[in-house]
Amino acid sequence: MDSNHSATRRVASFEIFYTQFLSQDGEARGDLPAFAKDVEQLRAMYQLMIRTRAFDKKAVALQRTGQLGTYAACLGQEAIGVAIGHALKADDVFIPAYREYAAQFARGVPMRDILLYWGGDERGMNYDSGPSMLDFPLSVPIGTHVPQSIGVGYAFKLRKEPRVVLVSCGDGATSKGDFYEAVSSAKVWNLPIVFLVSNNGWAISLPFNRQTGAETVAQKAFAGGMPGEQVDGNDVIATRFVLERAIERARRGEGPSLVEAVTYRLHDHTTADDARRYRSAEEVEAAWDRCPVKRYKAWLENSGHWSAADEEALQTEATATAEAAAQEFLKIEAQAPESIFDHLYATLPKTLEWQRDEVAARGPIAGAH
Amino acid sequence: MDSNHSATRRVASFEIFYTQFLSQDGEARGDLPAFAKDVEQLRAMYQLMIRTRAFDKKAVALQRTGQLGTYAACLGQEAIGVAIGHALKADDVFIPAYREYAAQFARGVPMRDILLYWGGDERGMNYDSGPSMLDFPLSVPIGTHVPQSIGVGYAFKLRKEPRVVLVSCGDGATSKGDFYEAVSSAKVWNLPIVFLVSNNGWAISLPFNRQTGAETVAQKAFAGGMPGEQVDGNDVIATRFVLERAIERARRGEGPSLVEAVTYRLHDHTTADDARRYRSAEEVEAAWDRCPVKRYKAWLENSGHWSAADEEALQTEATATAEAAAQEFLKIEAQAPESIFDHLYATLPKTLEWQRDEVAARGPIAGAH
Amino acid sequence: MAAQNLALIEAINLALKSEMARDENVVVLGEDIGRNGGVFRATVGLLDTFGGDRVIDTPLAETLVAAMAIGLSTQGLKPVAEIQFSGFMYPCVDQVVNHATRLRNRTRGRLSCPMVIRAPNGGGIHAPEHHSESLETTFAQMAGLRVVAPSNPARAYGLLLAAIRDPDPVIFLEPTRCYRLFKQPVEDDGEALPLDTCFIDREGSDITLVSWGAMMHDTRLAADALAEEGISAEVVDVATLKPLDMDTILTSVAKTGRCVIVQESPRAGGWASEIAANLAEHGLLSLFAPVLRVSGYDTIMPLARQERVYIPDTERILKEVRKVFDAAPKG
Amino acid sequence: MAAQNLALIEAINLALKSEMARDENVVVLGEDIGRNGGVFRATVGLLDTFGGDRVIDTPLAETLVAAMAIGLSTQGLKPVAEIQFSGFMYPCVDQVVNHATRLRNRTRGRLSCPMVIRAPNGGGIHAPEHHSESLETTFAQMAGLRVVAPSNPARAYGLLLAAIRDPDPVIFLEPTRCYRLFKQPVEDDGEALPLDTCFIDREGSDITLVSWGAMMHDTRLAADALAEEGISAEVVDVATLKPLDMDTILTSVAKTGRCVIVQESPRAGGWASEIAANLAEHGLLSLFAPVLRVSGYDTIMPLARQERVYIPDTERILKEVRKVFDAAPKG
Ligand SMILES: Cc1ncc(C[n+]2csc(CCOP(=O)(O)OP(=O)(O)O)c2C)c(N)n1
Ligand SMILES: Cc1ncc(C[n+]2csc(CCOP(=O)(O)OP(=O)(O)O)c2C)c(N)n1
Ligand SMILES: [Mg+2]
Ligand SMILES: [Mg+2]
Repeated sequence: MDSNHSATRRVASFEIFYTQFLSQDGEARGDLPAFAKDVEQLRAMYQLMIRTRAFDKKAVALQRTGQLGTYAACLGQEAIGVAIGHALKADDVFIPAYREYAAQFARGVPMRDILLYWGGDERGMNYDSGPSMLDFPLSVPIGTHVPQSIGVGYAFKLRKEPRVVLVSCGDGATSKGDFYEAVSSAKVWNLPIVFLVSNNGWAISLPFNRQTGAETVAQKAFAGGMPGEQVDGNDVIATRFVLERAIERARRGEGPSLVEAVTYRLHDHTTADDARRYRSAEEVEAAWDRCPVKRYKAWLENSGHWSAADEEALQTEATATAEAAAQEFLKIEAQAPESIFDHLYATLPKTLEWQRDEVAARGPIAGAH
Repeated sequence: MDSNHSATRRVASFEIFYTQFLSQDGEARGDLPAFAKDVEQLRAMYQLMIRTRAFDKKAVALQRTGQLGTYAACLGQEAIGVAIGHALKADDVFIPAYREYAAQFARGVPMRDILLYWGGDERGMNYDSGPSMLDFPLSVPIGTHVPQSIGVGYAFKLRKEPRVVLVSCGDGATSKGDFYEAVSSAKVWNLPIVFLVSNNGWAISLPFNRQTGAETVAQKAFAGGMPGEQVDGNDVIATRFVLERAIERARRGEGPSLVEAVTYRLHDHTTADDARRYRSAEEVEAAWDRCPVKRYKAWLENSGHWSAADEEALQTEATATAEAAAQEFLKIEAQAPESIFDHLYATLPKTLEWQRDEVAARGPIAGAH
Repeated sequence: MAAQNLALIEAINLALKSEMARDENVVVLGEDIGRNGGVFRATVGLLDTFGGDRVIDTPLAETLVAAMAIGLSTQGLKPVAEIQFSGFMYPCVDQVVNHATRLRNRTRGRLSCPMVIRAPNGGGIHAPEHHSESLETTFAQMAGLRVVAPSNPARAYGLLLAAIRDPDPVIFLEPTRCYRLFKQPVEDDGEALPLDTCFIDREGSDITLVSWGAMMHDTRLAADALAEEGISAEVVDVATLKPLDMDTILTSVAKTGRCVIVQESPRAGGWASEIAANLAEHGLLSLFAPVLRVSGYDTIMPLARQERVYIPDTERILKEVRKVFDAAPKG
Repeated sequence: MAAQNLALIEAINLALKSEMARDENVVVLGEDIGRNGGVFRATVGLLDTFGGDRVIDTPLAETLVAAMAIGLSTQGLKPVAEIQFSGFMYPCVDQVVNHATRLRNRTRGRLSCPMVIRAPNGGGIHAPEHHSESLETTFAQMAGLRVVAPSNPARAYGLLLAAIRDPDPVIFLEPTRCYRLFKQPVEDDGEALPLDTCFIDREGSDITLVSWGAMMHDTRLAADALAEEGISAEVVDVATLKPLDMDTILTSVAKTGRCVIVQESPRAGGWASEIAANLAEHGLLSLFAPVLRVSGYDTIMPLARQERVYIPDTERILKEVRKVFDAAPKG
């Protein structure tokens, strides 16, 4: 841009900020947010992180032994889920992508449901307890759920309810038109929405620098005139702080914003993927140094909030919890074959009854379970 | 954004510039671009502007008298079309929206073809002379043509041809996902594309400030990490200057960019619309003061490049040219009814021959022409 | 309340007004539906009566319109979205099929999408390119959805009320060229029509003519012409295309032994084929003659000058009816 | 060149390699098709052989993929786009129907879109949600398009070559669960198969079984089972779904007098209905019995545990065949 030309003047400018409290080695920088004074909360956040990691490990093991379908691990991204889970209020609505299991657990989704879902059973989306009853099931068609947040946020605004919707997606999703149709319009109605993008550097095999020409995801917020910011998504303190700030701003009626949580996917994309085809061992190894668990644990320990005994007890409990969920999942009875008609419409149209009857008459099918 | 927090640092910043050479009253500001030294070009630009306005008037008149279908006038936006027409090279490709008739005329589209198109005849898209033979027909489904530019630009790059694609759309189109999928990705391949958005303040009845939360269209470029800038789209000198700069930058391999040409739609949206329903007479009247013709004419006259005699001759010629095009349009023979099968496939599949035969056997249909 | 004589577009407007007054959860959304009252004026007056919170002008983004309706519907609102022309509904397809139709099923009934997407459908008004397409089959294929295509003002009113009150997503396709073609007494009685039953538009004994939407008009004219020749045509209006009530059609064909189906959309893969396939399965033994379809051609919808070449008319309907009687003469 | 024994996915890969070597204008594009070689490995090795300019990893944006293919095709290139699963093709629909299928018609032949969009189609591999849909009818409805659904490696090879060389847009739907189900000798002879003729997969005289794509496999098994009972089934593979070659099917039905059509997609509005409708129109007099359709149910495709409840199998095919013989016994 030939900006010095006398016929040219600057009409707008924009900035992107990045927030990090805990360094890679678990050193704190700056004044920590208020919630960091509450040791019980700090410990709860860590516990959720570890339970999630244990769950993740168990789910992968189930898949590897043929007891679960394709599974998308959240290894390395647990801090984001924990931050969401702690930042949202009970009557907010969460519209998740598929790697925020920690947030779903925090909101009441039983671990069993996540296994059921990836095990190929619709009942894994019938979250029936706690705040998650209000939440959307995860969306496999990437990014398509993002504009649905506009309708949810609009409903809150219309009813003057002080509620917020948080919708999350990955960096890959930010290439989809659906994402932008939401971003472009959210501020038109000044809706109480937080767009959270977990930028883990990869969309299956596509690195972020081939995904878009943009340097950051955060700047995509400007397409809608919203604030956009980056946070270290492997720093659970920073992520919770930034998300809470965005959520409470939205709740106060100050409108939508976009948060880019910079993280890294330590696992293959899913259990059906082999990431060694497209990224180097060195890259992954280096990313382990930025692992959210390691850093948070170091800081908790250094701050005197966590002990080796705590750790041992938690690890044992987390493994047992994941194991129990797995057993619950493995023991669940199959749905009746004709259940495929149960929730097609509120009431099955009579023209479809013969189809249900045919299925019911046939009984169990080999290969269905 | 709590940008002063010690845990927070700035990681990126962006600016939008606005360019205007000719003030509303036709006063020049700053050093004019080099092309402004070529009086013949300056006069040609004015001539094209006036011919386009005369055409537009004739087209509206044809519609009002039942001789043309719905027509989208370009009144008030002629400078943009003129600038495009003069900025593109013959072997560049233009993918137009529907109000840049001036550009289409400059590239060789006969006025008759535009009338045929709005008259409901496919032959109005068979541009068969000059650079326009390479161009796309206009796209009625708003914004859907924009990502097609990615394929065209990619082909140029693949073949190492020094060609550029210019794709234009309106402010309304910038709400469509299609627009963003192109903007987000163009720089991934550093493609030779210029995205031109004619922001005329309205998308039918929706004003720009209800179209998006963004303050400018230009900033939407940042979603793709591209440069974005604003220009006074009613200043033909500035618009051509800015477009040429963007086009030549793209041609040199320096990648895509987005230009927002700020203008105003002086006419109803189309002849099927009544803009009085949704905007005030005062607003429209004020916009007439910014009319691109008035301003350019004043400057040309003050600069001694244009006389009253020139004006009179041009007006007469322009009216006659539009009239001649109208006559040509009105006299054109109907396509044969079975021509609806002529270009369905390269060769009509034999399973469809009976349908064509049925139509051919039936002969002319009442109401078809 | 006395019946008013209304055009179809006015009946749509009346149904919207009536239901918005009755149920404060009903909201309308779409492009240019507020101050402008909709490009066809279906939403005229709603903004003034119900305010900008419930009458939502959206940005120019059809995926967003569908997605927003989904979001609204999950929160207990009843969104009625307008798409300006059915040819611009394609960007809604992904949202409808991958989300709206299946949210109830996915969550085993926990969440659902009671929403309506309305659009004018079909050609015949000399509109610009892409403004004259017929989209019913695109949607009628989708499980978990209802598709409705009314053919006259009274049915438009009653079916739109039913669509809004239905607990599942409904695609509501209005016959563009019938918007102002004729008027009919419509009573604003708040009575919904059933969403799963064909209408017997006219009783007859010699042949069953089946159609829906705008083509019903030409089908009625064809029945008139046949009546003059002494042929008694039963006319079935399949206004509720999906789920499809074949019982009514089969009962009619069992009586008449002959059937011609009339649709405006291209022939291949149209809803006429679905009906004919059901007849080939369940009605074969009652059929005296082949089931014939009158349809648009398998071409791109021509621009305005040739649209009448494409759209079936009474002459084409009668031609196919004659073929049926040639194959199986009356009496 | 000697024939190699190949699985269907390998035949696809071979056709791509072969045609990219033969014609430098062929480019492939899609998500994860480059270094990763495609989620099903259809494009393995192409990046190394043909380089990153011609093997284009795209951002995660299906509308863009379709639109980019359109743009490339207008410039004399021959794009072959991959969509990872057919359930993610919906965002391509608008670009395909509103642009690709009609650019030739709109410009009276001046511009055209010789392009292919490939995707795996159908269920049966226990894949996650939205990975098992059947999309053929969504596209087969569209005028100006070709839709191809091969059922074995040799046809996949020959039809993909034909699709790439065709001057018009082609949707190429590959049977996901047959990708590695069986192998077959495939010769890399560069010979394309015709795009407008059904294959007589097996000759027979008592009944015509019609299918395409993955369901061909079960249909062949059903024919085997019938042969053991002394029933001779003619099996027709409608691999080129659109435009539809009814002649071959009608000729077969004229011979056998009985027909069952097998499809995986939901029943209502599926391509089986189109075929049955044509039989009801042109084949009525040769039919001894109703035309029956075996299909997926009119439900959302169930998640993996129940997918076998939904997908037709040999047992369901045989059940309908028996109904046909009950209605019109052999002999
Ligand atoms: C619309 C759509 N296209 C393609 C896919 C296949 N797919 C599943 S995940 C994925 C990558 C997603 O990347 P990102 O959004 O960054 O999320 P991440 O997996 O990294 O968490 C792709 C291409 C899909 N599920 N949906
Ligand atoms: C996809 C789509 N949706 C809706 C329409 C109807 N429509 C035609 S023009 C228009 C407004 C376009 O506004 P803008 O892009 O600003 O262009 P302008 O008319 O102002 O030049 C609308 C909504 C359409 N043609 N295509
Ligand atoms: Mg990612
Ligand atoms: Mg505009």
